[in-house]
Amino acid sequence: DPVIFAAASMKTALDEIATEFAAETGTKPVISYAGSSALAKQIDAGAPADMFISASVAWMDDVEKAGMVLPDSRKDLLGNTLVLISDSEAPVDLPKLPEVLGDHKLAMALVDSVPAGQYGKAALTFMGLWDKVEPQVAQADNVRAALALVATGEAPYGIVYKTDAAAEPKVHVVATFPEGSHKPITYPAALIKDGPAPAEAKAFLDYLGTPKAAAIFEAQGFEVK
Amino acid sequence: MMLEVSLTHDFGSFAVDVAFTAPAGVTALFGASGAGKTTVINAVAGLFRPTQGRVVAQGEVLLDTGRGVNLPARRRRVGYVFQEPRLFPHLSVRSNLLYGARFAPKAAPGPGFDQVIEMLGIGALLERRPGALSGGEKARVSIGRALLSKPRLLLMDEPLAALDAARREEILPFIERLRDAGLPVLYVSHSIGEVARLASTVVLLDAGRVLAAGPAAEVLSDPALAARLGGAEAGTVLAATVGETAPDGLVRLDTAAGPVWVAEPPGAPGTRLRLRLHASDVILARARPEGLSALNILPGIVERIEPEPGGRAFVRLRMGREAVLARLTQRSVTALGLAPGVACHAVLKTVAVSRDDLGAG
Amino acid sequence: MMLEVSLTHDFGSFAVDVAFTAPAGVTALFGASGAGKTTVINAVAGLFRPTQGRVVAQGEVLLDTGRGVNLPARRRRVGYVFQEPRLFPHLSVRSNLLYGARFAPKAAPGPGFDQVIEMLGIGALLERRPGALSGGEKARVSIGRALLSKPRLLLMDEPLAALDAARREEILPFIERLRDAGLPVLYVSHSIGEVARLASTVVLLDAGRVLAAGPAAEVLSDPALAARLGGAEAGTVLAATVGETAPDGLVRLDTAAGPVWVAEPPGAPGTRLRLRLHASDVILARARPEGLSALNILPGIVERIEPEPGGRAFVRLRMGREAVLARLTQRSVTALGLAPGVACHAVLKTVAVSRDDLGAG
Amino acid sequence: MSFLSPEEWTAVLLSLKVATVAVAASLPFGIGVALLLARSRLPGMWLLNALVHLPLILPPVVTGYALLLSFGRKGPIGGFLHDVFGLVFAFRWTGAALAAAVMGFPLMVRAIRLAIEAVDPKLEQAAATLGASRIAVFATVTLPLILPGVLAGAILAFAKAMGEFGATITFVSNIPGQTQTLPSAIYSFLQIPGGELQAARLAGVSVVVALGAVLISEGVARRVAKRIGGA
Amino acid sequence: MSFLSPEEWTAVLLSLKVATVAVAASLPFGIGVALLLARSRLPGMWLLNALVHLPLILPPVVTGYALLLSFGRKGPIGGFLHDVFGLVFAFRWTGAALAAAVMGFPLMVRAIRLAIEAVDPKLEQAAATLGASRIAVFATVTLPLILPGVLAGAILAFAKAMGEFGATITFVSNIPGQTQTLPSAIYSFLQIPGGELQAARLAGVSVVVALGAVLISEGVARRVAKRIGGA
Ligand SMILES: Nc1ncnc2c1ncn2[C@@H]1O[C@H](COP(=O)(O)OP(=O)(O)OP(=O)(O)O)[C@@H](O)[C@H]1O
Ligand SMILES: Nc1ncnc2c1ncn2[C@@H]1O[C@H](COP(=O)(O)OP(=O)(O)OP(=O)(O)O)[C@@H](O)[C@H]1O
Ligand SMILES: [Mg+2]
Ligand SMILES: [Mg+2]
Repeated sequence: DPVIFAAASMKTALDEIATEFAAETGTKPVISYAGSSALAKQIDAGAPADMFISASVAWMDDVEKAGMVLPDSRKDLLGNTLVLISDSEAPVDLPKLPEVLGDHKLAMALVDSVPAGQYGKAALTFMGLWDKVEPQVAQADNVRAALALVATGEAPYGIVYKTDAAAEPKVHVVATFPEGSHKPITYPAALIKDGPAPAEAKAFLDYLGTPKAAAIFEAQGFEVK
Repeated sequence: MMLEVSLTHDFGSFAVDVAFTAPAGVTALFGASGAGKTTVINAVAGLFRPTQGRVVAQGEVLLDTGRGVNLPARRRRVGYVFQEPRLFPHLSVRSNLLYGARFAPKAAPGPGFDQVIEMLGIGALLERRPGALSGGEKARVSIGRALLSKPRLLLMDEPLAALDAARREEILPFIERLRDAGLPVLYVSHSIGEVARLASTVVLLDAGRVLAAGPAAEVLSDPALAARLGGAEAGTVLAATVGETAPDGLVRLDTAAGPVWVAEPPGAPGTRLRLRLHASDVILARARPEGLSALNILPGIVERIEPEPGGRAFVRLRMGREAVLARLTQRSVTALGLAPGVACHAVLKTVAVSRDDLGAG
Repeated sequence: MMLEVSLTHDFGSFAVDVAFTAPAGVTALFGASGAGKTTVINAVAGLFRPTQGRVVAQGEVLLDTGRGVNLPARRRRVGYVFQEPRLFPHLSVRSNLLYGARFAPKAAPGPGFDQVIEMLGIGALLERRPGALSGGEKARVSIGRALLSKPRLLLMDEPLAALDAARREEILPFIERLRDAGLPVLYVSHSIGEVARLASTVVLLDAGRVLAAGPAAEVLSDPALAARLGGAEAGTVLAATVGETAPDGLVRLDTAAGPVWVAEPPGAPGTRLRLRLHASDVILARARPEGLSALNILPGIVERIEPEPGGRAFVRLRMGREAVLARLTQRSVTALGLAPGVACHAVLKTVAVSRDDLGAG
Repeated sequence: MSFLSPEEWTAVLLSLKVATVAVAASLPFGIGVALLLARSRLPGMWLLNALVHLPLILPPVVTGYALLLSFGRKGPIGGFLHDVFGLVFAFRWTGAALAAAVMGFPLMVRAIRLAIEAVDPKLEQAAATLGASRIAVFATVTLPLILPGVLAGAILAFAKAMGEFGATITFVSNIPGQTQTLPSAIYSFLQIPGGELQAARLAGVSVVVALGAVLISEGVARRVAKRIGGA
Repeated sequence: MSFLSPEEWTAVLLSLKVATVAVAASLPFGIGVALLLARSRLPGMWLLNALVHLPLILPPVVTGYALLLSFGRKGPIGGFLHDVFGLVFAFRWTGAALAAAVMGFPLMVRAIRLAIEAVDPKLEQAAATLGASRIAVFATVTLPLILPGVLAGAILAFAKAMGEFGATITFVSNIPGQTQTLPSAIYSFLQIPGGELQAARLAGVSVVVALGAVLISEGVARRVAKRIGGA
């Protein structure tokens, strides 16, 4: 069976698609979910993976640079949107964020290393807000943890992906970052050399592009590219 | 009654059922290895709770399982010299010795630190840890620790077993003085000498039961018990008063049985003493013997003859208020024609009375 | 020489400098608490490595710091009865006893299991853990464990200190038998009785030094050392052969000093024994006394008189090959007109010779 | 140290502070809980035992999440502590210390408990016959005797605190100067391609600092043990 | 158990297998290293001591990454073991066991070492005078006496193994049926929107299973200790 290394945030959608795929083809993809960085390093170290779906362009680049990607198999699979969330419903005018925030915390993923954090920092910088909010930023090690900080009321505001915000009833999307404010959020996928089941993996990658799969992704809030 | 002990307990493989009372002074627990001596002492100390038991010391109920009384060990204020030293390994000898003092009432009476370390000869060890002590040194520190806790009751489980005769000789008078100052002592020993010297009361244990209990003089001179105590150790204890000291250094002790000259310096004239006469040391003669090196010749009347296996016999000689036990061969009994009512003389060497046989009265 | 020991070591607060050699048999280490006895034994066992030292047992060099030889303890095959029992707490009494046997060469001689537990009276304890034993029971198991390891050399550090007289009486003959079977024994004891009975050689230690070392009879009857051994314990050891048994059960022992009647059953006629006469038990008389209960009257010549403090004196009486030590008052010495060369009689009670005073030859 | 950026230097000091405070503050509780587990015959002890083991058994993230839910500003305990004592853990170094203490607690308790179970009750009995109260027995006999175990427990907990990351970042996130400890900084570097060298450098610092502390305490422990052993 | 999906059920069993194998395989080494650290006077011991503490001091991710680099298929040790013994750790359950063993090792060693240091050398001396070789002394005296410590160490390591996640997921990834242990599964759920409940459910399973194992071993340890204590 094909072994898929996928960013942990895709679990819900990907599990559903894999079940569908298995029902149709009889092949059940084995999916290992972890942080993109860990997966990329494992692939570099010779992990028996057929496919890599990264939450970060940088880590896919890293794997590609290491020569592990099957030529021409890489494609941008999904996109996502960055949103400001809060535990209250009142919409926020993004340029007013520093005032709204006051001396409270703004939860983000690690701004220098985790993609959601990097995108968020880029967007805030673009809007000229970063310097003002930086001291207030509480960085979590991943988006989900940042979300949890808002959901538990520790931090009144947070910057996460739309996909994360959608599933958490305790938080509300109070603003959406404009498209040009940061590099497009992209989830690249590629086939990996020397995997145990290259043919089936190729079939699954193709399947991810089908409307059926797209519908499942979109239901989770992803943008299908 | 200073001390009242009764306890029953079943260890499965061993059952204890002991009861005795003892007046002031030293109460000796005597008995073979495994007889239950330590078990009794532990119950008195509050370290062992028997199924049923009652311990009253100096009027205070320490344990009464029937009434649910069980004073914790720390409130019993016993000074316990354990059979094994049980010193605190992390504390210096000095800290070990001083351990109990801080928990004792300031006003409580008790021997002083300098006096105790002097008597035990442990002055040079004070800064050492127990790990660097010899067996006998540990035993001595352990005695000191108990003494310095200002106890109301002293429990000593073979305290002198690891010590040489000379050292023992220095410690025994100290215990005598504590006893005479009114400190009750429960004392375990395998040495009849120590027991005879110290104890007012002897409790003879055997396999968890009391075989005999009563005044020391009575229990120790009981011909029926003599064999069990070790025949060679049987003897009588006489009350004596120190008399004149002769120019040659010998001292006369006056007893109800007559004067006994001894060589050991027993104290000032008038001091009351307990004089132990070993039955094996007493020679009997019908006529008053002359030209013997033995100085003490006491007249008496044969009261009772108790044959002993091995061709020997114990002969009890009545001498006024007192009685003296002699251990002879049956051959001598026959040769001398001894029988109840016969008058004869007990011959005793002055030097046969050793320091060990003289206890403070 | 069966055993050759020399060692020097400085503990800082205490320095040892000991050297002695000993022939086959039991070598007793005697000395006050803290004299260095355990230190010496530990060096022989290989548990303590002195700065300088040499230990040779039965021709085998166990330790020679000069030549860098230091046989590890496990190869020395000593049976060590420690001063404190040191039983394995996690093993049953049986497993403790059998511990050493499996490491010993199968063919090595040694007492049997049943014999040992019978002699020590520990048959009922076999399935218990050491934690549930009394102090004396632990001591006995510890003796058994050492005996059953089939040692080539037995080291016993106060093995009987925690035991009652009766039990001691059962163990001593066993050690005598082992000695007579050729097992060398290094024996520490504070009891002169035990030492006199067992030891062929006595090493007297004091503050880490050898005060005297030599044949037991010599060291023990040395009037100059008598006080140090405890004057009350001084005495002579006579070689004796068991003679006839009289109808009344008394047994005659033939010694070079004359016949001595004793009440204790010492073995079959012809058996060679060691007979210990306590100096304090010996009465002297110029004329042969009559009508005394004392049966043993040995003629001799005064050889030497050693005054002792406290108005006493040790008198050595020459009797052919042997000598007997008597302890009297100076008053008696004067009264009897004793002086070197004077003929007199030593009077000794039959019952004064206890089982403790008869050792296998 | 120009080898470290000022921010990293702050993280190093913060890590040391967090680990030290975590160990120091949890030690009394560790000893108390170890005593209960070793000695108490109360029926609920298995539950306490289970509770103590939890941070070991659960992934750190879960522990961190649980801490967030209970000790957070709106959590039941956190709210109470804040209202009554003015104690705030959220986004503070104190929260990092709490997380580190919780994560190290099972290790600490186990070592101390092991030491307590090895204490010879006969010595405590001896102290009791000499008149010492339970507390005095503990302070003068038990505690000195278990000191090597207490030190071992403290060392384990300290080392753990120096390396703790999952629960800490989940609970108090990563605020430079406040809650960014060394492990968070290391983790950050590992999340960016090519950051391995930087991560390795910080890991090296962590190893030097933490091991230094550990080895020094070892030395102390050894001396203590020797002192108790005699000589 | 319909409460768990087949995949989760697999993860539970895998976790138990991994933890058991990790503890069983590392125990001999743990005892050996503890012995060395407690007894050896060799000069290099501080280094061994430092090495043992490393997995505690470093963030688990770093340990996992170090394992990946050295025991991976392309790593120096991994390559050697593969070529010579045919042993593969990378992305196998064996790798998860290795990671768990490494992470639990400091805890195991410390507990055992503490127990060794508490053994009365007089008993070992007694065994030596009775003719026992060093090995025999160890097997018949030391080992039985430190058994409570060994069990405590094993319990700690087992609990740790049941909760280990950072090093494992970094080293052997999170492949269902192969390397997906309970903590990895919990992690997966925590990474997706709305996965908290699922994660809590699995955490509950983890607690029940691991605590069950821990409490049972505790019982065993207690009995062992009692047996040694006598009576
Ligand atoms: N490690 C040590 N450091 C300092 N002194 C020591 C050490 N070990 C023993 N000693 C001292 O050496 C002396 C001799 O000790 P040893 O145990 O040999 O005495 P011993 O003759 O066996 O005495 P005992 O009859 O009391 O057992 C003692 O004074 C003891 O305090
Ligand atoms: N926990 C226990 N379980 C079973 N038997 C025990 C236990 N404790 C003591 N005993 C037994 O009780 C008996 C009495 O023990 P105790 O310690 O009182 O003897 P003792 O008279 O002090 O003997 P010793 O002179 O040898 O010290 C012994 O036979 C001992 O084996
Ligand atoms: Mg006893
Ligand atoms: Mg000694």
